[in-house]
Amino acid sequence: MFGKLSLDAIPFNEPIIMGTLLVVSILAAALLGAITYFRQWGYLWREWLTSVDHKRIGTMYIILALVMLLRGFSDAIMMRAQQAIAASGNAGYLPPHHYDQIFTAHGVIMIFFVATPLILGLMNVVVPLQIGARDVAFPFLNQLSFWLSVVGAVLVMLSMFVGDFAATGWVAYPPLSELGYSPTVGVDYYIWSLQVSGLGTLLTGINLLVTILRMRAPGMNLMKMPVFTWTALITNVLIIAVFPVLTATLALLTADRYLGMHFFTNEAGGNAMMYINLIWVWGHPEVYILILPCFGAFSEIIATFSGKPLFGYKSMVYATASIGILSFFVWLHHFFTMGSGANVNAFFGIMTSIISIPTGVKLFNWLFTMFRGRVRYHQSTLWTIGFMCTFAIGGMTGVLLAVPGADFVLHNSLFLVAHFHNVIIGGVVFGSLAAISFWFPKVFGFTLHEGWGKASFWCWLIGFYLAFMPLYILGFDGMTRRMNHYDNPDWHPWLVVAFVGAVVIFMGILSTLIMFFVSVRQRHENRDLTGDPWNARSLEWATSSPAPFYNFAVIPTITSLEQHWENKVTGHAYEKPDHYEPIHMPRNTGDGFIIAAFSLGLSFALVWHIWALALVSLAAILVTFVARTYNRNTDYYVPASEVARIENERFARLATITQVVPPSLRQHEAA
Amino acid sequence: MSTSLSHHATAHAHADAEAHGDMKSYFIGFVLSLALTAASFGTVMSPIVPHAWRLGSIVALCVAQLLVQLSYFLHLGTAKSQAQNTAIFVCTGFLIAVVVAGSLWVMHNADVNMMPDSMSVQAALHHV
Amino acid sequence: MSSTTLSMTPDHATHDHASHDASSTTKLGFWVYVMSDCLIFAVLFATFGVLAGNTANGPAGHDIFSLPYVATETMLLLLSSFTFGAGMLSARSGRRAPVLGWLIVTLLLGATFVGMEIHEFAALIHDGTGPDVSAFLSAYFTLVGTHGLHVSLGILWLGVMLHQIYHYGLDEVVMRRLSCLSLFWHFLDLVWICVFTFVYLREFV
Amino acid sequence: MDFVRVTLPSMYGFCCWLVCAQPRQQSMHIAPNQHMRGLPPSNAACPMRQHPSHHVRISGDQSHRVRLPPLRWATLGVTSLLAGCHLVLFDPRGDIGMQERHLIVLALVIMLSVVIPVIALTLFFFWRYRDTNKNATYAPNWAHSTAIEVVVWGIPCVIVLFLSVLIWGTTHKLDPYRPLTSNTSPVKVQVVALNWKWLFIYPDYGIATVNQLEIPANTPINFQLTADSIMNSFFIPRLGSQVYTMAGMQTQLHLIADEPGVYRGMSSAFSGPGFSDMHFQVKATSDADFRAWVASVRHGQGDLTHDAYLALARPSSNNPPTAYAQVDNGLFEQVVNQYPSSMSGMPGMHSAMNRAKE
Repeated sequence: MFGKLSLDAIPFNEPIIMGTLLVVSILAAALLGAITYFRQWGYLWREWLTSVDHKRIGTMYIILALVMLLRGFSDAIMMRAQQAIAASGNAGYLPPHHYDQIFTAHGVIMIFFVATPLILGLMNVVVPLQIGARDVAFPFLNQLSFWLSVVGAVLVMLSMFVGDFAATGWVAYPPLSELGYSPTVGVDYYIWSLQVSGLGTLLTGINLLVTILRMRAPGMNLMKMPVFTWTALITNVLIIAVFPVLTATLALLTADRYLGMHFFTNEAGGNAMMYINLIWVWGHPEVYILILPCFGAFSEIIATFSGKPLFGYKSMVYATASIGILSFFVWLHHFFTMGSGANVNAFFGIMTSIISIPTGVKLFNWLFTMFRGRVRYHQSTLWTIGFMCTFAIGGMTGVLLAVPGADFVLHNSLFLVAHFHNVIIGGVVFGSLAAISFWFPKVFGFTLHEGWGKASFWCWLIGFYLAFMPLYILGFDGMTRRMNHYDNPDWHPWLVVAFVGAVVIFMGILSTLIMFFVSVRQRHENRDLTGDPWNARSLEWATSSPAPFYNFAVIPTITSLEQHWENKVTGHAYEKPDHYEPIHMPRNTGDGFIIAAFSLGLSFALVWHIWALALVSLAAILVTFVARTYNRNTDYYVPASEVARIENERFARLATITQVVPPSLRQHEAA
Repeated sequence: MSTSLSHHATAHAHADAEAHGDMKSYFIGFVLSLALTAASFGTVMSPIVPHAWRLGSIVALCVAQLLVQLSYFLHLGTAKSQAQNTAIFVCTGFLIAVVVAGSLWVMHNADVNMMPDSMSVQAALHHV
Repeated sequence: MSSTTLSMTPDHATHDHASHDASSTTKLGFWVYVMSDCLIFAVLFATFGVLAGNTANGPAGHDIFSLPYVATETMLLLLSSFTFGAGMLSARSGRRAPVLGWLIVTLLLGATFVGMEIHEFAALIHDGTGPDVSAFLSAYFTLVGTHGLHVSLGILWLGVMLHQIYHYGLDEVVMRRLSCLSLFWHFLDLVWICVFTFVYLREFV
Repeated sequence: MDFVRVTLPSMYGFCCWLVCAQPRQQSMHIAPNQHMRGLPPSNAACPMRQHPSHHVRISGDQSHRVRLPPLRWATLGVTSLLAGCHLVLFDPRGDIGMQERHLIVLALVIMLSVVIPVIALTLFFFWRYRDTNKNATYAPNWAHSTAIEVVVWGIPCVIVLFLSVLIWGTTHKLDPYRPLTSNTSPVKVQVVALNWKWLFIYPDYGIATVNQLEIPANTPINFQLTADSIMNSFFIPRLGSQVYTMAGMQTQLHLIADEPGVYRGMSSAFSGPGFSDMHFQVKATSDADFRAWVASVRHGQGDLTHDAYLALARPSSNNPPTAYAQVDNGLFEQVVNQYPSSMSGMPGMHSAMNRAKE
């Protein structure tokens, strides 16, 4: 009845896990108790769990990412501690079978449940606002996609306390990930959490692509679209192009493990190299999916805080598009050393070096955006400068690894580990934290605390260099990745420095959390009354902060690339429209949450081979989905009077501010 | 309520009839598909086509039938209303070509490089 | 969403304009989904291409395939494509009864196709040449099986649509979903054309 | 803003300290278990390791390195600055490793010539055009300059063009499947990656060892590699390239040790719980010592029969270095062909191998 599930699935003999379970249960109990005590369940269900508003779904994505960042980072610091101790005969505190699960979970969580939700959250919040749309094209699908990602994250967290997680590395190469060599449910947890959250990401990709293609404000052709929306467009094309490859590849591995097939097994003609090939056909475009929205965010931030339009908008767009196309021709640089022929290695090496051209161009364009500007030292500008310096180093080591001759000795070394942390922390983490502090007021109506934001930046920056420059050096010293213990005393001092770096990064995360806490406490002093706290340029700053659920009372007509800035300069910003139309908005629904809950039941049942529960959950999903197709009451009209009431409040507030448009702007108008 | 709506739908329907084809085009598409399918099976099942030519011809017939289906049933074409779908299909086709051809090239090259040495299997058997 | 909202039916014009956009947006979204499904089949075809020769100690393709059987399956699917097209035409002219007729025929043809496929698989497994025998058989079962699964989902969807046509008539929402289903059904034909060429016919070249 | 103005230069200085000034490592002492750690006894002065051009040229042709004199001196300058002589990859002991080090340094120099100005310019612009600096020119609407666009696209294109030529040449030159040109006849070694230890078979001498690779110096070694089940990667950092070892497949690698010494070999592809212990010791000796070693192994005991292999193949780690005086002929081919993928394979053989192992 319970398939493979039994009481001894819970690792009672692992003190570390049992301790964590205790702490997590206490925190969960405290959280649920507080919600019950303050009687917030109704509010949560009405306003958040059943919300289809793209801004709320985007916010929830980012909350999910920050929570999973804590779990992913604790894996990281446990590994750093283990490697700092386990030198020359000392076995450290983590036996291999636990350590191997930790580095696999670290990779999976950081890529799929921190970086991906961060960029999906940012795109969800910003894209509709930047193109003058009321919501995404398919609001219900958006909600369903989010809750599917949450189910994936819940599965990974569950695997810690019930059963185990994969101990194969985050890309789970066969034959190690096959049933013969990973007999436990670990790899199954890995497969089903990635299949469920991967489906969510694919559906979001389709959703946002159609939103960008079809729901731009009248007059906004592609070359008048803000740069962040351009990077989002290319990102979503990449998501749609490669997430099916991930789904299919994991399905083949599932067929091997569940139905005894022989796609990647050693026996009966399986070919493990095909898995390696397919997983990286998805793998490399995936890292461009993660980085491109952050490039877009940096472009918006550097232009806003330099008080100048982004330098070379056209070449930024061409660079982004060429990165999108070229990213399908480079995947083999992840396995130069598998034994492919020189022609194959050389082709992919050259293609990988070619893709560094558009990336280099983007860096130069940010540089010349600052040139002859008035750069304001806001925290997101510090993140941008930290990014530009760190990413330049990361790009350099990347091009070095693109040379097959160099990769033959650097492959799978700590040099490689330092490289991809360089570009992911330097790019995606710095980019997301910068974007969060940049667009936070647009969602919540008040700005984030500057002091703690900058403290977080310096801790992250110094912590990063302390943690990963030693790894570059260890890579040159021949240390490979995923080592539980080592016997070479030369490596030990560098690994201690790396551990110190991890502690400093922890202080960075702590500062970010404190920043949120302090900002919420001081929200009344930092209210954003005009809706444009940074005197920014693109359309999302034309509406009020926090943006009303319908985003724009009247959809603006676009004539320029930087419509909001243009309006400010020509004095047409914040003009009160003469009359309002009823607004067609989607209705909140619990269906997305319910279907996701059933999919949690389905995937947990599949992991533990509880076939009855699996069938019941699958049937429940189908029934809920079909039932929704019979629901014809999925949207409503906000009466014009209601819109007028909200807008009048806004314009009343605007009237109280003496200089809605900064005086510096006015001079240009006169000049 | 539904009758007025469906009446409305009919007026609406005529507007984009051309874009979605009519009975004649469906029939032509069907017959063409049948013919191409028969040709493909015939190529293989009957001795008419010499062996050397067979693979090439069934691939050509397959591509032809795909184009027939795309234009007659899926209504892809250069007409304005279909342009976006056609463009998206062409991009996906290009992407599929890259993924499939790239994978086959990489895997073929890898299999050739990983082939066990000249010592044939029989020779190894001899030593067991 | 905290504001009080009343559902007010606006005048006809704005409603109609919005619904036309909604239907073409939905069709674009569904077409993009179909393209992503193409990618899944691309991976399955690439894997089949790589593993087709690995028959290990199992049979090769030409030992277990029967072309007449496949030809029949192909005819069923082609016919179902035609009947679905005819159904769509009568749907556009707003006549409910013929639509139900054509679609029921399409459903039966599809069901027969899936039945034949299940029969073929069952026979193979019964003869001891199931998917767990060799990489070639795994790739064959998975590629053809995934296509069969898609046809079955199409049939399930068709069943729901038959009920919705019966229940709601041919309004915009039903027409929108029918045209999405028509895209899906014809797309299945495209995949099957590649399947019978590269999986079955290639073995007998 | 002074907080930023103070920390900015210090941050930049910190980066320079990290990259340039390598702290002297105290690991140069000669410890008794020196051989265990695979660290070569090197003289205290540790002069910048000269490129072996003055040695007897092993790899015949001279054309393999791109002749750019000024860049070459910059390369050597940066090497001594950047690497210090104790980092393994910057202090190789094999010709393949030498060429790869040169390639790494050359690529690093090219990239640094772009990255350093970019970082410097970023920090400079960030400081120069700060909003409190009113005498810096402010061009609020300047966002386009064709000249800059040409340079911005041009420089990376030129660099990548040069890199591509470099990649094409060196990838073919350093292809692990390419036999080394040398006038001494190569020694053939067959490598089998077992679950968490290495088996080395010397087919021409009929002997085998576990976790201990003896090779003659200045002699090309032709490796044929496979794995028993889980994938690994065969890597000797001091000697150069690595290559994957996979079950049912045979990969090749050609390395050479330029001088006698004891080097560390390892697996650099994660392969399960015993992965961290999967390292072995490479001892490069003179030709005479190698022949003496082969003779001593032949006279020792240990017979690696088919069944002995199956017992050895069972998962274990930290296997002490052992030697086998005799080896079944064709054992390596049997291991490679234990997973037949097509009808022509040996059905009987395959099931016998696996059943015995369970």
